[in-house]
Amino acid sequence: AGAKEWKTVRIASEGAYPPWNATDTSGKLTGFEVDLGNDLCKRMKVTCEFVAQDWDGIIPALQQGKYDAIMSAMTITDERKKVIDFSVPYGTEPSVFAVVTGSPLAKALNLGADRVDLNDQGKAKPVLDKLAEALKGKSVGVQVSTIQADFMDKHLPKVTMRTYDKIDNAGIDLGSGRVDAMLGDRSVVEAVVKATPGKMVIVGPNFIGGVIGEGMGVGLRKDTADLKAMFDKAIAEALKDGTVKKLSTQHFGYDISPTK
Amino acid sequence: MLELLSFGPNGWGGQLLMGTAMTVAVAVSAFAFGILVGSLGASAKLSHSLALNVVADVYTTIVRGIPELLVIYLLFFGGSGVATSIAAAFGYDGRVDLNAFTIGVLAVGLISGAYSTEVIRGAVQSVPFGQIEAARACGMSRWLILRRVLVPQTLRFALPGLGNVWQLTLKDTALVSVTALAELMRITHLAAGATRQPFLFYGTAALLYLMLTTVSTALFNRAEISANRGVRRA
Amino acid sequence: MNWQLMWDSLPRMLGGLSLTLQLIVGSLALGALVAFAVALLRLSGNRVVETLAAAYVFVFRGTPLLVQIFLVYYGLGQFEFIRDSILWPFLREPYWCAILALTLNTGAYTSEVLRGAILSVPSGQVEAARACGMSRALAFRRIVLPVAIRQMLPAYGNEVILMVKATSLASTITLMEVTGIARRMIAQTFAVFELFIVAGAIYLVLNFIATRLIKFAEWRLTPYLRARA
Amino acid sequence: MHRHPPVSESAPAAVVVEDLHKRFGELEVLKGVSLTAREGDVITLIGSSGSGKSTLLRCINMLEIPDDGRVVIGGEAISLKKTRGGASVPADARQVERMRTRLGMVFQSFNLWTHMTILQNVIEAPVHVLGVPKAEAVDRARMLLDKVGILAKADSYPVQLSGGQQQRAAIARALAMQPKVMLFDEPTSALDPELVGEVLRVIRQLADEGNTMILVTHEMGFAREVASKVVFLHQGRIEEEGSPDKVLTNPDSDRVRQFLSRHLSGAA
Amino acid sequence: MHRHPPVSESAPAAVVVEDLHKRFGELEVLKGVSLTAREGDVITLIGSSGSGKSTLLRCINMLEIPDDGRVVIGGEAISLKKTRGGASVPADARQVERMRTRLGMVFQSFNLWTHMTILQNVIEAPVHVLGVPKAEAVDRARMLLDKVGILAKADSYPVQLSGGQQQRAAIARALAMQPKVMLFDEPTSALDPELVGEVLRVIRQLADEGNTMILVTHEMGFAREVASKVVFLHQGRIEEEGSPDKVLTNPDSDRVRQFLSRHLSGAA
Ligand SMILES: Nc1ncnc2c1ncn2[C@@H]1O[C@H](COP(=O)(O)OP(=O)(O)OP(=O)(O)O)[C@@H](O)[C@H]1O
Ligand SMILES: Nc1ncnc2c1ncn2[C@@H]1O[C@H](COP(=O)(O)OP(=O)(O)OP(=O)(O)O)[C@@H](O)[C@H]1O
Ligand SMILES: [Mg+2]
Ligand SMILES: [Mg+2]
Repeated sequence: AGAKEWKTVRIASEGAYPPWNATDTSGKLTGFEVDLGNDLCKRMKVTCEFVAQDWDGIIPALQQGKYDAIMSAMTITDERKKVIDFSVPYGTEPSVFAVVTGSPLAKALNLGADRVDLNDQGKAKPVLDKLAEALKGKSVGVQVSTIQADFMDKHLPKVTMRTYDKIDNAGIDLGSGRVDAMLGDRSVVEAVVKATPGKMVIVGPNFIGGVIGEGMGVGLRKDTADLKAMFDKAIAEALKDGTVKKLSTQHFGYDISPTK
Repeated sequence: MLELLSFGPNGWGGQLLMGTAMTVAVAVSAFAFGILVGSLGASAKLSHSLALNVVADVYTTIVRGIPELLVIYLLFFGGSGVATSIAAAFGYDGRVDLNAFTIGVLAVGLISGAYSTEVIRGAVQSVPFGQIEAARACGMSRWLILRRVLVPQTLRFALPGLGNVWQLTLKDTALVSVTALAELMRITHLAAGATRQPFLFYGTAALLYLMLTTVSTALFNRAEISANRGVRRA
Repeated sequence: MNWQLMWDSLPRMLGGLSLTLQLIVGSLALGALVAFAVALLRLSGNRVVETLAAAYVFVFRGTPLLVQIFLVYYGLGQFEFIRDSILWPFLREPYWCAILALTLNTGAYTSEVLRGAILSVPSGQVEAARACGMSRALAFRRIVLPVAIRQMLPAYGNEVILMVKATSLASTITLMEVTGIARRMIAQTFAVFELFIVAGAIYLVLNFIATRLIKFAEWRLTPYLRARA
Repeated sequence: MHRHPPVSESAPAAVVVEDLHKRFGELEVLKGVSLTAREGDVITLIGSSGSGKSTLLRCINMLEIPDDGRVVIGGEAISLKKTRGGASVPADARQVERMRTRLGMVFQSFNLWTHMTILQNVIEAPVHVLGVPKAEAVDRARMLLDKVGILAKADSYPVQLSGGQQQRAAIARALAMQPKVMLFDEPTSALDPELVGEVLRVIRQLADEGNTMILVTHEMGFAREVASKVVFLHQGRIEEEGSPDKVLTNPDSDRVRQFLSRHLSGAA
Repeated sequence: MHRHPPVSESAPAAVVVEDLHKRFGELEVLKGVSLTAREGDVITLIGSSGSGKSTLLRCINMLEIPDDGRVVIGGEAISLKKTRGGASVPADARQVERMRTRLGMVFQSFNLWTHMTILQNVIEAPVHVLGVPKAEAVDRARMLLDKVGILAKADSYPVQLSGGQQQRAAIARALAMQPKVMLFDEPTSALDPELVGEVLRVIRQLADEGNTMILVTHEMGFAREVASKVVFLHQGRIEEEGSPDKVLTNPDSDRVRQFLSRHLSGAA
């Protein structure tokens, strides 16, 4: 399809993953990705139309052509790349652990590194070994269908993983002692910790790279290379002129621009 | 905290109310559609045609046998395609996009219809045979017997079962949230996510569902009483 | 359609079958006991008891099962006194929470089905039993219940099928039964459609077996209906 | 007492049954029964329990489909066909329905519709099958209920009625269709002598108006009073038929004589 | 023909009914009925349809709870109490159950248990209420079914039986309990004269063995043959009672005379 054919682009978002995306009390989609999406569309000279879609069906419905793009805090991973295309990343977030304040794990998980890039195997290996040792016989809660679940599968296969529909539920179980730790996107884990003042803390390093992926990108059908090119270009511009930084500070309170 | 439930600009009250209305709309349409399908299904099952027996049996076995979510997904992902080809057969070219409401009603209606089929079949079989013979002896046609004797008497036996199917239908609409139709469950899900108050919102949703149940139970009880006129109970 | 993926996923999903079966059998068996007791309470003639039983049925029929599971699992765990009680070793486990929620749910539905069937037994049949000197209990056991159970079978068949599928909600409280495994695999492959179809087929087979069992029971128990034709 | 005059042999035939066979599984219940009822005839079927009386009546209006033989109503034969399975079925459902509007039936077990009041039971078929205006049907129904003495129960439901009251309601329901032929299965089994007299009067009046009646009864007195012809059924065959005086007083068959000898005379 | 001898006034009372009242809503169906049945008595209740005969029988074994009055079975009064709502209920359910094992009942509408075969119907109560060993109950049941002539139908279900066959099954079921008192609601309504004779024989034999029977019938011949006492019920009151000869041939009451005058004599 030729580039000039794109007049409107329909973008799907879950609308339930603040601050990335959310729904306001009038039912309208809001959040960082909606603001960014609108900005990108302006740069691409197309009209944007955001539609809500539940997370579980968000990829198949894209493939079905119910919309043209996904902006829903979707991390670019190799697995996902097998079924859809991604634009270059427009944001990134490390994954972090949280535990109950004062639990022995609070100390044990202090692995002496602030940030672990899983692509850098040499540096990551010893940290991951220490992590596996600390979590031996413990259980960790993650959200189903996420990169954190992949992280557990790949790096901590011996640790009991419990999967939840929503990361908030993992937080609840952490609070009631059914799991010993939780693992999730930093912004979301922070929100959970903040919602229960004093009861939980974020511990250990920020994990990036590897299964955690290169960051969040726009999900696209494989047959719309032209649209991907348009998004890539627009994102590059938005990163360059500081729009992403501005919007993310506004929504997250810090910069989530991809590091590369 | 209760401010979150208010109708003001920061409250989810308005959305919850609209979601409830949407839930009712989907449930009522789907239930009605389901009764229609169920009546056809039951008559197919009770007919002497082997082909109809088999068709109805396959329908109820499959639709009841697979998780509801799958039926909804099938229609969500396949429904438009089917509708498009049907439209094409009638000479319309172009893509027919079923909206989320239509998909929801069709999917939940098909599920509801499979359960109604069984309930109605059981009820028809409970009507004493003499009642139908008496109608035949008066020269009533099949259709008339159906309308004047069988349906009213069947209703009596079927109402409790249909009450159950209605409750089921009402709650199955919650699964339509995967198509992002703004019904009660989806709004609840969104509100809980946005505010990080799952208990408040899921509790509220439970109450709203209970409220719908209360109203509908009352209506069903009324219907049961009027259908049971003239029956001495053990 | 990725047939290879579907085929390959089958053995992994069947790994969850044992847990799914435990949930089905456990909650149906316990649920039947609850239903029986509740149906009797609802017909007991004692106003207080009847109201309590009706309230139980009302609440559990009136709210989505998902919400019930959620409240049993997350809700109960919120309370300090429950976490300190002797029940916690049970309630701590998602397995027992799932069984508890499923049992309470099916108990409410089944009791309604049973009650309706009991009420539809013709009064003449009961009078004949009473006239032979049968006590209420004996007439209930020998006449009312056998007739009612035959009459309720189609509706109960519905309930069994619903329970088979309802066990899939256990995956929301971290249990790795068939659906839990399916969702885990979807997370890895994004083949929602294919994997749901495989999982759906497993439930379909389970339900097929369940309906045939019920049909067989119906056929065995109602020779007097067959006799007519 | 007034006896029913024999109907002339030349009156047109209202119901003709030819060589009727009916089997339930292994059991052959009717083994070739032939019978003609002319207009104005009152035929009573007598015979011991299980001899096939109810089954014969039910075959006449096709509530049971005969395995063999013919039924002709008002000159029109009801056409049957065989299914591949070998069972008989009516060839034309419409035809059967049309026939049935001309055949009133009172069941041994009444079969009143439990979900309707007595009045509704009676007006149901006239209004919905014959298309009689409701008001007219109600008037006629009230008249009939009065005639059988249960007008006071018009708004009761069947369960609220005594056995005899139910039976009379069933008779009124059948009469409301103004059928040319009436089939009665023990129309007086639940009635006391007084009411039996009433029913007798009604039947006679109908016969005088040229209607035809076929009825099953166990009351020999009633049979004698009302019948223009008595038919004795034995093990699915007609053992003897003829005028009431002939069959009931001076039968040819030993079987009939034996049957009657056991009869308890009320006036003994 | 053998008539039933009047039972001596000194025989012990098996059933005593005192000033029984029963209301259905507005309608007072029994307006103070008193009745005594001594051991060996065969009392027949006659009266027009709706006069309260079935209701009286049903009150005796408490299937309907009387609003007022007393029922005494074998010297033991059934104690009733009033609920706060003003309705009567039995004070002791056990007592009522015990009474009922001594009271056999045959219903006007039979009420056979549809989910059991005829044989199962008959052995049900002996096995599960009286605790008779199954084999013994089956033997006795087969004997009874033979006696009423439907042994061949032992393994059939009620829907497969003709009216008369069902009625006989119901009689066998009641007899299987070997009750001291039998309540029959029109036990011969669906029976042909031959079978009526059979039932008559059974009833007489039971009476000779000292059992007590109260039965409702419409057949005056039957009433005359079987009864030691005839009771005529009219609009919820006893209009006349006495020996069959007295009540049926030479009644005091005009109402009874009128009732009987309509009776059709079979031997006319
Ligand atoms: N459950 C009921 N509710 C209201 N009225 C009733 C009920 N049962 C009986 N009746 C009324 O009580 C009266 C007496 O009924 P009952 O059955 O005792 O009459 P019966 O003497 O046995 O008559 P039949 O000879 O016709 O059987 C009738 O008028 C009947 O309509
Ligand atoms: N649906 C059925 N299935 C099997 N056998 C049946 C069925 N209906 C009737 N029969 C049998 O057919 C025979 C004749 O029955 P039918 O009802 O015609 O007798 P009847 O002459 O009316 O007797 P009654 O005077 O006792 O009413 C009986 O032996 C009965 O058991
Ligand atoms: Mg008969
Ligand atoms: Mg009566």
